[in-house]
Amino acid sequence: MSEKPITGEKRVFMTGNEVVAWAAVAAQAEIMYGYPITPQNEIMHYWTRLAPKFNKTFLQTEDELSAGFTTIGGVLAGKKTFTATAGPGTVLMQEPLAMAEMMRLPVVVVVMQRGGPSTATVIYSQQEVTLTTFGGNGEGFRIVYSTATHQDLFDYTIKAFNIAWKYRMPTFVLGDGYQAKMREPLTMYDPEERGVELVKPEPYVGLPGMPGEERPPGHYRNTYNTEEELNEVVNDHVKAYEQIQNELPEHDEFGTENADLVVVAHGVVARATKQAVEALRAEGLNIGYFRPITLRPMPDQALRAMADRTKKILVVESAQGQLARLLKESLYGKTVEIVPLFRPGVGVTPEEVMARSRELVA
Amino acid sequence: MAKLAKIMIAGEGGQGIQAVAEILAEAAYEEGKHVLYIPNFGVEQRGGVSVAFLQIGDEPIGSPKFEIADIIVALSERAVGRTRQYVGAPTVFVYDTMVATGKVELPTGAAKVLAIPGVETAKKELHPRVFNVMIMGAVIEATKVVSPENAKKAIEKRLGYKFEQDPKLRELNYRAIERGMELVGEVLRGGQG
Amino acid sequence: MADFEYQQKELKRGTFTLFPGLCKGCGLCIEKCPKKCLGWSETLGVYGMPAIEPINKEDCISCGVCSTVCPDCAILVERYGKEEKKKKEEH
Amino acid sequence: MAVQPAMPRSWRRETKPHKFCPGCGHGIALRVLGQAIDQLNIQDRMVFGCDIGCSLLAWDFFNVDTVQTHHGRTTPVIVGLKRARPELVCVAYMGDGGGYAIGAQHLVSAAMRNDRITVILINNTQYAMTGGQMAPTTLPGQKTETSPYGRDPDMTGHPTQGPEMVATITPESAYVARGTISRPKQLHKMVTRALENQIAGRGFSFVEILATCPTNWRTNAKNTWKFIEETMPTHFKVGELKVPEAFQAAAGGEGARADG
Repeated sequence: MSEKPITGEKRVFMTGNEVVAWAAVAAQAEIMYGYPITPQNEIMHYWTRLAPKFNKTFLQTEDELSAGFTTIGGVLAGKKTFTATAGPGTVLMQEPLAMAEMMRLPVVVVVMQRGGPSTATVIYSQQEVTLTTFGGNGEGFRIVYSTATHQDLFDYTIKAFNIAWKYRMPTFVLGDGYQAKMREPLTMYDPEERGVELVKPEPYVGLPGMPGEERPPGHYRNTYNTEEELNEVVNDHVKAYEQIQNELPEHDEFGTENADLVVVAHGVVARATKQAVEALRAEGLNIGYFRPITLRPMPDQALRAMADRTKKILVVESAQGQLARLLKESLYGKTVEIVPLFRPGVGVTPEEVMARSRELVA
Repeated sequence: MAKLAKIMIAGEGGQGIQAVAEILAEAAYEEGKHVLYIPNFGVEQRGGVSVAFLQIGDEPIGSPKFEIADIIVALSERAVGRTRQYVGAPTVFVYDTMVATGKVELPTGAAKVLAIPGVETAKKELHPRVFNVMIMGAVIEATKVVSPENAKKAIEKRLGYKFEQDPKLRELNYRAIERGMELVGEVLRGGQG
Repeated sequence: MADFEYQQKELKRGTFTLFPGLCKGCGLCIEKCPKKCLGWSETLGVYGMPAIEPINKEDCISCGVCSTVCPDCAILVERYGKEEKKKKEEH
Repeated sequence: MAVQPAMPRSWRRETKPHKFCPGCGHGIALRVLGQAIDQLNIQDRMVFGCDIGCSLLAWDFFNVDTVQTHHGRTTPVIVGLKRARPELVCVAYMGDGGGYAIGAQHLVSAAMRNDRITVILINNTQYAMTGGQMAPTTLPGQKTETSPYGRDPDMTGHPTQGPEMVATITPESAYVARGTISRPKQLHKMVTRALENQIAGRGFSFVEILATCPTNWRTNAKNTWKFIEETMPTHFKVGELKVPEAFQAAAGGEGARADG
């Protein structure tokens, strides 16, 4: 069967995990490798139901190390492959992902954040930001999209495959337990019908021709003999990442013109924040909203411009300052006051954001 | 935010809480409303209190998490305890008369606290299996988030294949919705709380 | 592609070729030779250690064991064909 | 034309002499593998995966597409590759530490799933690249950097019986053998069969190869041979452990036996 899984625009009502599976199908992903961990399990459940209908496959591996490394194998073979994980699974996944960074492998990973440290809870947390952006023993040569809605999950899962294969960088869709488990409406579509070009994958190995005679053999490694050799490779990566930093950052903002306060949040927390800021603005308060969509690279330029136009920033997150750390790095040298509203491992309500915001502009 | 209904249904595993929430969510979605449904928090997917968080409104829904629910239906002692933190001034708190109020403290500060004889009515008048559908009727009456007709359609969509085999089941389910609505209607009119 | 330098010796039953640029002087071949006809050479191998050479040329039966146990493909043993054998005997 | 060394066609001459130490068994194992690649004519549809540890030194060894992975993770990379491109012949090449310690779960799981890949594992009784620490395969009483008084099996267990384990957990279509670099002809047969079994799509194929490590064993040539030919076989029995019927039929009932 090769019919398109989705034709036309289709309004649906489903869980975030189901959205991801559909989006991966729509993005023409070919193989998923995965290992069970809540709250991402249903991505595998839906994928295994959809996959055979569209000539796609799945392998349940023995652990997340294997899920990451088999995904790498699939990418080397030239297939659009992906995996999904969470929490302690994201920790184990850092080993293959560091390898993907070093070898510039376009693996796509969907992270549905759990609470932490360790096993903690299975829902609503933003405590995997540091791990997803800068995990591994490297420099964070990764691309991370933090989604807030089911529409985001669909759009950015498709985008993740395109960006990964275009820039040859490991690319993440960073959701959370809420998004994974909750149901809300969204519009699904076939990306090509909307004019979104799907970047074609290319094999690293198994190319035509006799290696060493008709073509050079593909020799891929992540171990180097000398410091200089490694330094050269890393410098190349740095250069490639500079291009990414110029081209990729995405954010959403409103009301940041000469604001008394701008509330910054990402992912699911941005929903409560947006709701709160809208309500406060309706009351006549001069408060703005800023949501980084890419957490790696951060939208540095937009953030710095915003910082020049505001008196205070309130950072809201379901973690103890993981977003704030990224934010401070982006705003290095700016004197704007940054005030935290950290709720690690627990959700944030619009009421809390409103209350804190009122205090800050009073 | 005015027209947004924040609903919380809680009970023991096996009481059919999530099925009710799902049908309600589907019905509201089919009506063209904005809906956000979260089945459970926590690791308590096995052996814990089953909780459904449901938001239904006319505008896109923001935060999935809310502080205060507009309506809470708690169907066991543990469920009463689990939902208490979501009770506030606007909350209509509905619990089943089977809940041993001696064992658990009912919330204070709600707009209304209502007891409905759900388990008992289902057992005596209908069938224990449609208890949850009756509860759905209760929620519909208390919130008006969907019309009874659309709720019936949603049930039809979900259980239609069973109704084909046994049309009596359809009637039983429909009666359960109506009876649930009546129960809440009665207590609301009775002015308890 | 550069060729490897080699030293070739004509022995009773075949030619013995050593590629000093590949020989690391491990000596596995010396120990494994069933006729004990290999020994250390004046020539240095790739890591500056003595390479090997046939020292008991008369005893070599060109069995090729030395080449099959060489981890570096530094030894090539080629047995004479019938023609070459005849030529040798005539001399 | 000048006389050429008898390197397999699939070897990459530009990277020779290879990076392994003098007397290292990897060279013989990789020559045997190269010969099998030539013989089966699979050089242009092969992927060679090597691990961390000494095996990584083979990252540019062949004129074959090669991926060097993380310690113990060559198996899942090759599994992922093979699942994505079943037409390729995929080999995971690793040491005893990578296969039996840090990557044991991958070896076990790939074997149990009967993944159609070939795993070649070099057993030289210790972690060689990192300087000679105790490995799962270290012999009782053997001195290593982390068992300076000799391995005490009471405290640290007995040498891993890898092929025996793999043979136990795989179905009949798997091929499992233990060879030694001291018998290259027999080893050649085993490696060839391990590849053929994959090419035929039958099942998981596993060859453990007893290999020399004079550097860490601190042995001269004589004692190197003595250790691999006399000492190691007292714990590691060389021979085929599992041969699918197809091979037995083809060989007229004769497999490459222990003395082959």
